[in-house]
Amino acid sequence: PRLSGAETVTVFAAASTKTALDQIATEWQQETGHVVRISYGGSATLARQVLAGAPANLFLSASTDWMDAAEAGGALVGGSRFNLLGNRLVIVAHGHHAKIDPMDLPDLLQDRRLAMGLVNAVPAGQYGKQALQALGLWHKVAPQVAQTDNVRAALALVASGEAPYGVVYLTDARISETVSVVAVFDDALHAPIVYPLAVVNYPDTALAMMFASYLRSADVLSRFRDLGFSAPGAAK
Amino acid sequence: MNWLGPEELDAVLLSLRVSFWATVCSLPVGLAVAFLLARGRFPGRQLLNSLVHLPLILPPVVTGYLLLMTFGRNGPVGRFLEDAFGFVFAFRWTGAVLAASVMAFPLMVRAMRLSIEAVDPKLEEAAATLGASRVWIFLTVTLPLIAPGIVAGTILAFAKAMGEFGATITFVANIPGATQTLPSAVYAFLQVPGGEAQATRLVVIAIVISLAALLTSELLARRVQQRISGT
Amino acid sequence: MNWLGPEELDAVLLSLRVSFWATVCSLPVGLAVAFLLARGRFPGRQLLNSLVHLPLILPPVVTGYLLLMTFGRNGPVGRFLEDAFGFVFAFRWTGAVLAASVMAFPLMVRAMRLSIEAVDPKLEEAAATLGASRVWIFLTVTLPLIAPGIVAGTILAFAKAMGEFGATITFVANIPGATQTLPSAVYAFLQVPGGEAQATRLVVIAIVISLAALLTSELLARRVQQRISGT
Amino acid sequence: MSLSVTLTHQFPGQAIDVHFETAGGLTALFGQSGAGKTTVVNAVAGLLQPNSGKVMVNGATLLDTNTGRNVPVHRRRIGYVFQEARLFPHLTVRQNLHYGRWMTGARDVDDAEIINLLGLGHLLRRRPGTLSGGERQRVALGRALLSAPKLLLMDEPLAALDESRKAEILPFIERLRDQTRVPILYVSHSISEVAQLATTVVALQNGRVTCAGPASEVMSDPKVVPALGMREAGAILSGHVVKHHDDGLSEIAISAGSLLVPQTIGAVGDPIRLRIAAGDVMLGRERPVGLSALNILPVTVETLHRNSSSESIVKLRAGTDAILAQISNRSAARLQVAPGQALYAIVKSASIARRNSETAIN
Amino acid sequence: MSLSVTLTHQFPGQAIDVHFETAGGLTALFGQSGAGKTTVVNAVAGLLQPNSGKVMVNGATLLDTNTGRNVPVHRRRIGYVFQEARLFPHLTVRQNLHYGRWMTGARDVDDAEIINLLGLGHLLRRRPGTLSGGERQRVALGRALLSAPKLLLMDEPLAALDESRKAEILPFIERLRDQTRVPILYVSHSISEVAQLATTVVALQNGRVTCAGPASEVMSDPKVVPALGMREAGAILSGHVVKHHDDGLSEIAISAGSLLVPQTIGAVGDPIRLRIAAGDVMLGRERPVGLSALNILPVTVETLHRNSSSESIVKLRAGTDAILAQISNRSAARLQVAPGQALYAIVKSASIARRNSETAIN
Ligand SMILES: Nc1ncnc2c1ncn2[C@@H]1O[C@H](COP(=O)(O)OP(=O)(O)OP(=O)(O)O)[C@@H](O)[C@H]1O
Ligand SMILES: Nc1ncnc2c1ncn2[C@@H]1O[C@H](COP(=O)(O)OP(=O)(O)OP(=O)(O)O)[C@@H](O)[C@H]1O
Ligand SMILES: [Mg+2]
Ligand SMILES: [Mg+2]
Repeated sequence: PRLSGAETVTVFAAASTKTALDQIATEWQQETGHVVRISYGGSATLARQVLAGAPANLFLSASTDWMDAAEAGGALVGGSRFNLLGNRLVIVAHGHHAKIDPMDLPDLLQDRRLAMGLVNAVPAGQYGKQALQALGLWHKVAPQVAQTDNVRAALALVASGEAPYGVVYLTDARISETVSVVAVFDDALHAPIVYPLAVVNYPDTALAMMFASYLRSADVLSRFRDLGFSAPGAAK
Repeated sequence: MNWLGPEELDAVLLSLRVSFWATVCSLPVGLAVAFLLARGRFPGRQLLNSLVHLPLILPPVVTGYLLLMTFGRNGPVGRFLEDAFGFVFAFRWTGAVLAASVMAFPLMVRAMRLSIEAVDPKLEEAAATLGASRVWIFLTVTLPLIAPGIVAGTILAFAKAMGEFGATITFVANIPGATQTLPSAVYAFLQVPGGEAQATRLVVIAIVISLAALLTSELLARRVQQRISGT
Repeated sequence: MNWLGPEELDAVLLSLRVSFWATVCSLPVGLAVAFLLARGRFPGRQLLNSLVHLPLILPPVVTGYLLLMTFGRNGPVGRFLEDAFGFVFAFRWTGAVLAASVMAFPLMVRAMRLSIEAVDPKLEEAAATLGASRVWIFLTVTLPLIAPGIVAGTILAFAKAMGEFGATITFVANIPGATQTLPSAVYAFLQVPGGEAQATRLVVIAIVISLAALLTSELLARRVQQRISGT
Repeated sequence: MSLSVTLTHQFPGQAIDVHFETAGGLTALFGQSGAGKTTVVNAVAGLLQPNSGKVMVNGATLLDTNTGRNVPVHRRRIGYVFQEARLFPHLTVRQNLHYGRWMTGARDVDDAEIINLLGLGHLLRRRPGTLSGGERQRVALGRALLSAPKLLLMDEPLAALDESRKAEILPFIERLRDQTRVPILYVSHSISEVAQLATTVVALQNGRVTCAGPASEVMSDPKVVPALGMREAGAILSGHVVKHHDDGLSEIAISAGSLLVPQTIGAVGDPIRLRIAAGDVMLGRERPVGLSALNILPVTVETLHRNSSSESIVKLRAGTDAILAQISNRSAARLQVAPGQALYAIVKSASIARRNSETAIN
Repeated sequence: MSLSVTLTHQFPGQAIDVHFETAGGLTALFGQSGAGKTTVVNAVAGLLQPNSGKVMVNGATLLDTNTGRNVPVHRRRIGYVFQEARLFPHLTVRQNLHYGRWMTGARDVDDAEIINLLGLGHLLRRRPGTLSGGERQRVALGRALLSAPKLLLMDEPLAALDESRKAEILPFIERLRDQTRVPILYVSHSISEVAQLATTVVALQNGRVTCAGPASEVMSDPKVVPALGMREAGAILSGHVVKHHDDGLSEIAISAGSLLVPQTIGAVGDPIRLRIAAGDVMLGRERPVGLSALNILPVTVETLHRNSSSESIVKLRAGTDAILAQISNRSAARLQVAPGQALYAIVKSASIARRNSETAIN
């Protein structure tokens, strides 16, 4: 329902936040009458677009690196950056599966595959690699890792049974029926998983500021938590 | 279509619009390039040929980035177009048209070129002896004879445009109602838990639309063929 | 090539291998399908036609998922192949070949089909009167006459295979040395800030290889054309 | 040796309904443009599936729409010289010529003779693309002949050739006709070709047979000639060589006596077919003297057929043979030509020569 | 009204080096298959760029490789009947016929006459794909004629047509030749066509001109005839119509007297060209009586040319005209033919009719 005087705010957001962000944006729209348009994509793509002058008012990244890059490129409104969300990294297995000890992973895998996001490029993959390194498992499992261009694709490999195990975000694993979460990595094993949010240096930042502060409100944050996200930097 | 949300409907309509314009706009250019490649003997012909094939060789994301770098607000061509004509590709549906056109271009050109190369030059000679200038020969002899190639190129381009994703999302992002095409919407659904059902629905719509176009083109091509071969 | 890391070299070599085999393996199938579509009058012809075009219409990720569902270890075809022949696509370079073949298939088939439709059936009739059976007619008359279409289809397939990314990574993931093709490597580099330089290097390699193949095909096609048109 | 064709076929706007049977040899299909000649030939070749029909060659059924029998084209062992050459553009002339041999495995055909006859020696490495029209037709002819066919179909095979080349090829076709058991279906617009070659003539008009029969009968039937659309009736006589004279003339015995013609091939005693065009025969009431014409035959008038307002065809009996003479109505009146009348037929040796098997045609 | 062609061109393995000039009218290109006829025509049309050459039509230079002038094909205003029909497969017959009109904007051509002449009326809605060979050639002919050309190029335009159709078309071409200023370059293998139509004959062999000149001279020169490869020499006589008799004969006055020929078109007084083939002329020492032949001309022997081991060509003077007679050597000896001798030439009226402008050819 577009009211007179209604304005539009455009958000460029990491694709993995879609379910949650869509719900929350809808609620805000109903409350305020303003319109939220959200363009979901990979963080790298979004950052580059923001840098190239995309009509984005807000940028929600799944990676601090790309938020850094956007900031360094002068695309963000100074001081508007804020770590909005966090997430947990888990090991999933195909079908109904008992919990495992991550340390047993190499034995459980044998010659089969461990699905992960690209370990040098996709945030979930990067965090996963850090965690496995911290556990001293990386050199054992590295040859077995099947990397995908996004976490959902990794999850799909497990869901289809192609790979018996995968490392994904908790938010992705939660509602899938064909996979079960068999282990949760300790937050300490990897750099904190954060989804930084910032207002983009694009004409009319006022509404963006308004939506940003809405997102940061305690109510909304708890809604995010209900949907599987954790608080940012909940880790030390 | 009450089982389609307004956003999804937007995506379907946008994809249709983008594919239509991508096909229509690249038709004359594709035809000209196909003609140059099939018949021209000029320096730089192989360069042009390579350029045309580039979007096929490159991962779509790369093509998307190159488009962003070139036709974006800050890109050389993009800035020129905006300054001179106020025309913007980046993050507009027109940009999606451009991305789809570029991606479909090699397919279209190749189909047309094959047809042009199959035209018997003796018929064109005959037209010349009857007083037809080059342009008229092209319009009255070559063009009708390559109709099968044009139909094939058109349908290939349309289908490709309906399915194009990587370059489009990279170049114009995925803004609902503005640049979110069907494949972009499918992508977004696939990125979240439980989105498969919605993605599937959209995929089915894409398939139905494209296959309808395909069947129409087949009918058209058959009729053209019949006209040429007799009766 | 000391400016290429071993992983990158692997990716280049793998991409070459995948593209080569994707092209070679889809050639006979593509030819057969093109022939059926061009000449066959059987029920289900339009179904086959639609099926062939599907990879063009679908976003590549979707194609990748469908391949995974069908040819994966637990997919119906994948399981059968493994049980019957011990043949596995999943996470193997052979899977990358399959993905590339499927994605390139519509392009290849269309080029060949256009050429087949342009063959004058009167020449095939002449061959029949001289005692050539259908198979011989195909081998000695049709096949040489559609050489331009075969060359075009081949180069399109090769180029597409070199650039294919979405379906491949979804189907067989990215395992360095096993399934990490050039586009996957490029994609990975593009996902990290500052990775553009390395990505560019790989893209240049992809372009050089594909254009070399393209130019070779052009030379080949020209020679074929000359043989047919005289001298 | 026989050929039997029955077929009906409906094109949009043109019905074809043809039946003829011949005892083999060379059957000439004759008729105006669009009469249906190529259609008939295509049906015999198997390239056209007629609505209904039956084709038999030497007792073998190639097609019978009643029984559903339909021998595939490539098993019919035909050599088809198409109206357009239809050469394979990607093969050299040599490869085109050898294509049939290659497909049927017939190795026993001597290609040197045919390549020589058709003057193709210097073209063997060329591809058809740049051949001249006549060269193309010669290659097409060679290709069909070299495929060792059991049935030859020739659709205006000599139309693009010059007279001297034709004159070389015609005797070859005659030999084929006489020495092999290969029936030949031959389409031509040239009366002289038909006259020289045909054993049987089938005339088509508008998709129907208007007249069919042995060549000697059809072409000497004055009532039939106009229907055939031929401007030149004529008689075909059979004889045998008696002597080759020193002055370049050959003496041929026919039933009515002997004829002098320019030197022919053929040994003494060999049978020979001669054609005397009605237009080349003069009639005289008395045996003329001091005339350059060497052949003067006593004849009896059988019939007089008024052909047009100015001309008549006179059918004459010479021994057991029939001879036709075309004369003006004024002469007919002046000579008081009437059935039973005894006259002399005067024919130049060159007029016969022009239509016999050695020097042919015009 | 003139046509001048000079060209040299080197094909791999075949050199073409041709020069001829004509005063217009119809120039017949004559020669064996592969002699270079189509090459010459293509160069005149502008479809072949010769290595060097010059082409002038009615004073206008179409091509001159020295000055670099080269009028584009579509500005040459030619009507080219190709050796193969080259019809536009996607257009109907009617559209094919009107293509030239459409391109050149020439609206003044009457298509009804030509469509009628060529018998194309029932084909107008068809597309070329299913036309018969002769139908295709007729459409090609019509298409060229209807483009209102300033130069007609015809490469064996009647090769696929039956005699009766040819007989209808030939007089039309004659009228074109005589009534318009359009020069015609005409390739044909048929002597009778050439004899009837040609103003000038250019004979090619192996890419070179072996003989060129006015048709009446070339075709009645007994020494040239064998070189032309023609099997039939003959004389072309000019005369005019004197009277049309009631019995279907027309009387034509020529320099040596009058000839009776079957009824011709043309009013009394009209000029007319007659051809008498050497093979149709008999010689007699005395004026024969009681003979069916109506034309008996007193002639004088000019030369005797031994043509072959059995035959001679006798060149005779009849009034101011030359007549050729082909007789056997035996007759020549028997009649003691020698230059200066007075003889009678005997010609059937039908023999003349067959080669004159009304009924034509075979
Ligand atoms: N592009 C070419 N390359 C080589 N030879 C050629 C080429 N074009 C023509 N020729 C040769 O030149 C000669 C003359 O060809 P042209 O077509 O002029 O013959 P033509 O007199 O028209 O013969 P026809 O009566 O058979 O049509 C032929 O021997 C032909 O093979
Ligand atoms: N597929 C078709 N559809 C309609 N009419 C056809 C078709 N094929 C042939 N015809 C017509 O049937 C008639 C006979 O054709 P055919 O080719 O047998 O003639 P033809 O006797 O060989 O003539 P020509 O001497 O001109 O080659 C022609 O009038 C032709 O137009
Ligand atoms: Mg025919
Ligand atoms: Mg020629």
